[in-house]
Amino acid sequence: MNLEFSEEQKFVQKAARDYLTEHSKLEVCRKVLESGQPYAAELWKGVAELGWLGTAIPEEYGGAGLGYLELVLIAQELGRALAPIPFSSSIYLCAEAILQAGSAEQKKKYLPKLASGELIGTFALAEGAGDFNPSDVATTFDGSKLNGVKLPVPDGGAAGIAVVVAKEGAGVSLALVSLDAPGVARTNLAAFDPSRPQAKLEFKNAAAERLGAAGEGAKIAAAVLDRAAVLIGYEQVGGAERALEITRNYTMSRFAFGRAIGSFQALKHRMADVFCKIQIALSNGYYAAWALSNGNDELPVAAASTRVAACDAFTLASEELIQMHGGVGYTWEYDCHLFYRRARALAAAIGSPSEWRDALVTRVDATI
Amino acid sequence: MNLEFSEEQKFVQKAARDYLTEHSKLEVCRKVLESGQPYAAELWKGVAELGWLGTAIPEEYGGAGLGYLELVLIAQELGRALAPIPFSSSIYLCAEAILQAGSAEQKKKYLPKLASGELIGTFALAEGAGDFNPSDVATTFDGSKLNGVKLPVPDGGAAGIAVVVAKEGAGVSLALVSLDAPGVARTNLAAFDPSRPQAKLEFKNAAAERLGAAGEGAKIAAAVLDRAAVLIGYEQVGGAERALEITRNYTMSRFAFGRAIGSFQALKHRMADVFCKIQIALSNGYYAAWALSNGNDELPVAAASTRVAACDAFTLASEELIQMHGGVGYTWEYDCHLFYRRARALAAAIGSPSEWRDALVTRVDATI
Amino acid sequence: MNFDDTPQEAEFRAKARAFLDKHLRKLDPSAPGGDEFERETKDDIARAKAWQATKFDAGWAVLTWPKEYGGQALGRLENVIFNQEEAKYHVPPNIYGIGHGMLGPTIMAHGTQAQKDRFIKEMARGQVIWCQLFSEPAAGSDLAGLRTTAVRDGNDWIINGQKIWSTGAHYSDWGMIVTRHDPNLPKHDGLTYFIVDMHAPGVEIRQIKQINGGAGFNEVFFTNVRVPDSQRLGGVGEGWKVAITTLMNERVSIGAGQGSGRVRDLFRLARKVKRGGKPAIQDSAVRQKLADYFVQSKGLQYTGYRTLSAISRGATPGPEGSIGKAVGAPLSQQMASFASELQGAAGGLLDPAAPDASWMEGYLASPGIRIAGGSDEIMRNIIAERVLGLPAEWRADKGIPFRDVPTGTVKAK
Amino acid sequence: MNFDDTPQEAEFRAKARAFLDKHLRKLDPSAPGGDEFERETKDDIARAKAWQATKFDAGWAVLTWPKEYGGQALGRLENVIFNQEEAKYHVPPNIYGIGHGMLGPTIMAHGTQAQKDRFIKEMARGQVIWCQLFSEPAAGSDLAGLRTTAVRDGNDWIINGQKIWSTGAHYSDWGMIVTRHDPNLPKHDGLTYFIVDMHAPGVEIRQIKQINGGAGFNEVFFTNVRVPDSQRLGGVGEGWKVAITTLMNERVSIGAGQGSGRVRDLFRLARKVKRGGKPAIQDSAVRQKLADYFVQSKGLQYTGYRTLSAISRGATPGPEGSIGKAVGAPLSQQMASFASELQGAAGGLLDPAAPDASWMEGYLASPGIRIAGGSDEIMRNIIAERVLGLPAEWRADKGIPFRDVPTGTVKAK
Repeated sequence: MNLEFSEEQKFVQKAARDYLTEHSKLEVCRKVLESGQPYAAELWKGVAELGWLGTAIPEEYGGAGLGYLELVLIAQELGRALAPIPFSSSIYLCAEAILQAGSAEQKKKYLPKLASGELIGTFALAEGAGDFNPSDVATTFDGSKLNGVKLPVPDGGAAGIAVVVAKEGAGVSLALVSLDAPGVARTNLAAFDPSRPQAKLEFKNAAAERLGAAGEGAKIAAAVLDRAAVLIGYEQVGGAERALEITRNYTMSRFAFGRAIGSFQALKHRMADVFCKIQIALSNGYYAAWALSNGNDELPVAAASTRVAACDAFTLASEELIQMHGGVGYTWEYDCHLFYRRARALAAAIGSPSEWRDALVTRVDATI
Repeated sequence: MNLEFSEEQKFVQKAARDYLTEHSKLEVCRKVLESGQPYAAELWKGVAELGWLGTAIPEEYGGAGLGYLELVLIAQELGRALAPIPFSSSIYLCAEAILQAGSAEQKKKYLPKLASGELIGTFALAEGAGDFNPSDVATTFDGSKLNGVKLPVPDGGAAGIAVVVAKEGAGVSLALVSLDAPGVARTNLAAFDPSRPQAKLEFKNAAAERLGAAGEGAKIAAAVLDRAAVLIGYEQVGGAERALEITRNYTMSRFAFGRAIGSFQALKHRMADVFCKIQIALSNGYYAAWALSNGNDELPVAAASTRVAACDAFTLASEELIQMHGGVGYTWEYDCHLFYRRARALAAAIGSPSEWRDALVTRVDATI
Repeated sequence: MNFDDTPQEAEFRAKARAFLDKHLRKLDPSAPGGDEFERETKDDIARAKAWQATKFDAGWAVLTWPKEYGGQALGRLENVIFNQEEAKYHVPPNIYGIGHGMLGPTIMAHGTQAQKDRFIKEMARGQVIWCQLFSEPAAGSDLAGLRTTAVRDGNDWIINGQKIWSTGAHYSDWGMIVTRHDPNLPKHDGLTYFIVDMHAPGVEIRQIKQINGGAGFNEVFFTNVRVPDSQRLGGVGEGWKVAITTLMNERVSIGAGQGSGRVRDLFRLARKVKRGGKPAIQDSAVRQKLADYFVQSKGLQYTGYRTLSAISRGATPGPEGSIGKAVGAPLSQQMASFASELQGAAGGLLDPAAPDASWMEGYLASPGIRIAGGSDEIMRNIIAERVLGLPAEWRADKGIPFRDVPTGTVKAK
Repeated sequence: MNFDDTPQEAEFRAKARAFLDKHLRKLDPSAPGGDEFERETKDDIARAKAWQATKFDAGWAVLTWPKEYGGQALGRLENVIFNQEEAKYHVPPNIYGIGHGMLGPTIMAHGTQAQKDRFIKEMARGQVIWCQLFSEPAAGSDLAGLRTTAVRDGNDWIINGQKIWSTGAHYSDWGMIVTRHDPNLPKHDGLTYFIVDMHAPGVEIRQIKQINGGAGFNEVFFTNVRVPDSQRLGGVGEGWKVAITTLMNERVSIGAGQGSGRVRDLFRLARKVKRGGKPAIQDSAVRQKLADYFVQSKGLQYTGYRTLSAISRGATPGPEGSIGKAVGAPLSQQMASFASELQGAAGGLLDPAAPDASWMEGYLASPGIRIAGGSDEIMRNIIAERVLGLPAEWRADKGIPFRDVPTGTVKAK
């Protein structure tokens, strides 16, 4: 047993931290949030040039061919920086779907462009409210044409292609569609976290190609979501760690009643609780990262565990971040709300924690 | 609107407090708990002589004919004293069932003896594990004979009669049975709170009379449980209030690091949380007590709300009682565990809080 | 013990309804409530003033105030009954909570006859608006740590400093301010309380943008603002005593304010959205949460009634009033968080495309509810120390000159 | 990054299994675990000593200790592998946790050569048992507040006072005790640490009955107990430094100890009992809880592995070890409470008639887990102060003679 990342992996993380510290300050996130831009174009360009997008994409498809242990550490840093770029939509979801289910031609056609960042992809799953239930999918695919409405779709405004979960006959399939094709209409939606935009996609006989076998859509989607759960989980842990650091530093420098408020035991114990929640998430994340990089069959349990723990940790950390700042934490001017918004956005992505808890029990129950 | 108890009602409570302070010290509860006696006989006799048992029983049936606003306040004091007597089984459950569903003869026959305390009654509902589900009842009643096993039955060892929930044909009925009759076997069970004993009752062709109409058993039982939920809720609030007082006093006198531990903010805030939970339970209890005394149709919602809040409050108060005492709180010698045991026992009685939450939603949903 | 109206109360309620029906449009009870923070436009203010004048002229304003000040000398109970009924109609935002709920009573308690005659009745009719100037960047939870100075100059005082979190200052005509007249005295002894003209030279007001986009709070800067001694409320050095009167009244209004309207909206949402292919309200896990929220909401509502009932029988409002905020504020965040999660991926939106975006707006507003008007932590301290009688925290600011109290490096809170 | 055994680890695990198979009977993995507190009978002690001798003679005892002291000079990782395997068999209660986990390492760190030679190897074979004598009625969480005195008398010391919460003292031969040799010094400076013969005249031991009926803890009274100076461990006044060594080792053993066996028992219970007419495990609300308990249990297990992995690579055990207890102890209470509720009315029993009474026994044991070996509060303080670096609480006992430290009226904690 060895639960340490390798020196090389730690170096990748350090390099990512250093780059983002300089090029993805919180002002960058705030700028996207306030300006209504779809994402921070320069940061996206820089990240692409550093080859991060292709971290886990094989070299034959234009990737760096490193692996998931490197990718989770980059995700942790992106989460820490609240990086306002479509990394998760394009890489954790779209590229993963193509890697999992794409034909050789599809991989050749799309992965190099996704790895270079010239093409942004996304994954269109939800159709309005409630949880994701294959039997509820209303969007249809007939093998060549897509019809229906998907919302919210992360980065749906900026993406060039989308992998769409659609009903095909009795089953569910994945369809790959160009969002610039005729028959595709996009509408931006007001997002809880405008630094990670959401859109509505409407398809009217939009030309699309099948991704993976017909009727396999639900199964492939589940596999893709498991992988994304681990990667997004690391983003959530990174965000929660940063939120706790800011909270800690603020409570050390803010005085009330002649004392640093960080010396009040009630706040100390609550910060300790946040720390514990983050460690629980991170430790589950270690296990999931290992399972992911090994293609090990414990991934479904580990991914769901990571998802549940990471949502809890980031939500609590962001709520306490504002609460322990007091009044200023509630102002637009302070950065607390950037974390509060991102925490909610990531908890709403790829299925609610409750759905994942339920799925986790099904998966664990099968092993006992 | 007037949410105050009357001066007369407050006097009843004061009298009960004074009597129990002298005659139901915690040693009395401990004695029953350690000795394996079924209950504190002298206290039972005293309480009966004071007429508490008949508080809400009409005078024509040997009661005091006061009412439920008086009875809830007595219940609060009994809970506060952890009184080790079969009050809830005999009065809140058995007498209430007879009052709700009994014929005039049955009322004449049983209520005076229950009111005088010479007869102890109970209510046999559960059949082992899990929640109460009429369709699951295995005990059968054919109009004259009972067959089956009930466990756990509160005060089943001490009771002279029991109201038994049993299957009759396709439906569920209530049967009234003498526990000294042939065909009835009792076995004492090891209880989490030995000051409130539990037993197993086995019926083999035991002679029994029907209580209420055939097939109405589930409906009557539900009505009885609603009423008991309010009364037991007041016992729980009384126990929680006492537990918080003991916690508060201990943390004021116990010093660590040169300070009273009650001056540490983490403990202060947690004690404040216990106080709030108790108030939430008490306020729901006010509403329920009013509905109960008015025979008002908001009782089902108010009773379920009180049950849920009171279980939460007493459970938390008893857990914090031990925790804030530290090591000594975990010793047999200190009284903390008496509260911890009673809290669990009352939460396990008459259906789990989860079942009541579920029932509450059904009831509220019907009003929206 | 009776939760229903007495005949007199029922009659009063009917009279109130009749008055309200004449002037207002009823709300649709099944429509979800909006977010908890007001966003007053100039037009809102005008409508609010007009409605207040209508109420005042018809004898439905400041019901609990003495007749001499334009009130009706009624009990708090009648006041709540009127508010309950008024809440069932479309009304302009209530911009009088602070003036009528806190500042008026403070002037009645501590003002000179001249001050009472000059200000209170005018305040009642609501054509001039009042605001509170207490908190400062370095004096939030620790209010008595305020630094704004008042220096005597002949018959006037010169005020310098910065106030923050002042609700409605940007549309207020008068303010009530606590200042420090002597930093050499211990913290609580060096404070003096004034009535200040918000239009006076040297008063500068900046709205604060909240994380939910609202801007009901303000920063107010005082630069050599001249206030006549006749506008001093209470004696020199009695500022803390007077401020406590204001804050006690704040607690009452908050305590009674807790309701449970949102929990019914939550049930409606759970009927509308699906989980596991069925309406979420049929999901056992959802039901457990709904029950807990219902029990807490109702418990708070009835706790408020208990306080009210006691007060209407002459009891003075005690620290128990803090329960409403201590429990209600976190509850509002938990319910909004849960309701957002119920909406699945759409819970990441602030868009009408979501089944009910008001919950996500509520989640964005709820951190403010947990902080404004006394944070969760302050409420718990009050309950622990004033209700349970637990020892106060050790403090580094006791019995020493204010200027020697340790301070941190951060400014605003 | 690899959660699996390396080939060497796998080989070691196989060797361990082979040894264990030879001597022990396997547990049924699907049988629920018992309650968490040992109840050692004389017979248990005898079996424990026999098993320890067997392990020692076969080279499977105190694996991490140096060979010279009877150990195998192996890493903590191998030690954990052996413990994992041993836990799959029917074994006598482990009565060596304190001696081998905490006291042995303390002697190795601070003992004279003579003390090491005299005591450590003997301790390793386990035919004599050791206990720890730290806590006192008025010194629990505040350990350094201890009052037991040691007064120099020629080449001896005379010890008087009372210790409490001493696990296994009633069957121990030797104890390690912290005493106060000078009350005029500040709290932490007046302490000295000794090895004491538990059979010496003047040592009186009383078992403490716990709320769950167990009696693993003791009160130990010292009346003019004479201890030779040669049994002093560390210098006069270095008692706190030596005690910290002991406690750091305690944290490591606790930190690594957290597992997740009980969560699987909980799944089994949820299959067995019904809710709403179906197996409870099909109930959505039950599933949400099961998931949370699984995630926390696994998270703690992997956190323990992370610490272990770091230690096995030469890192020194840090305060992060406190997470295991800070989260695990309350978790054990929550799981037991939930499992009791799952059993409905039978959840009020401690009787085999209940579907699984071990959970109610667990609920009765869990408060002790939250207190013994450092309460929840202490664990949170450690994380807040030593991991997050937050300021220590203000204390009334700093830098003044111990005899002047304020004390309360309550005795025991």
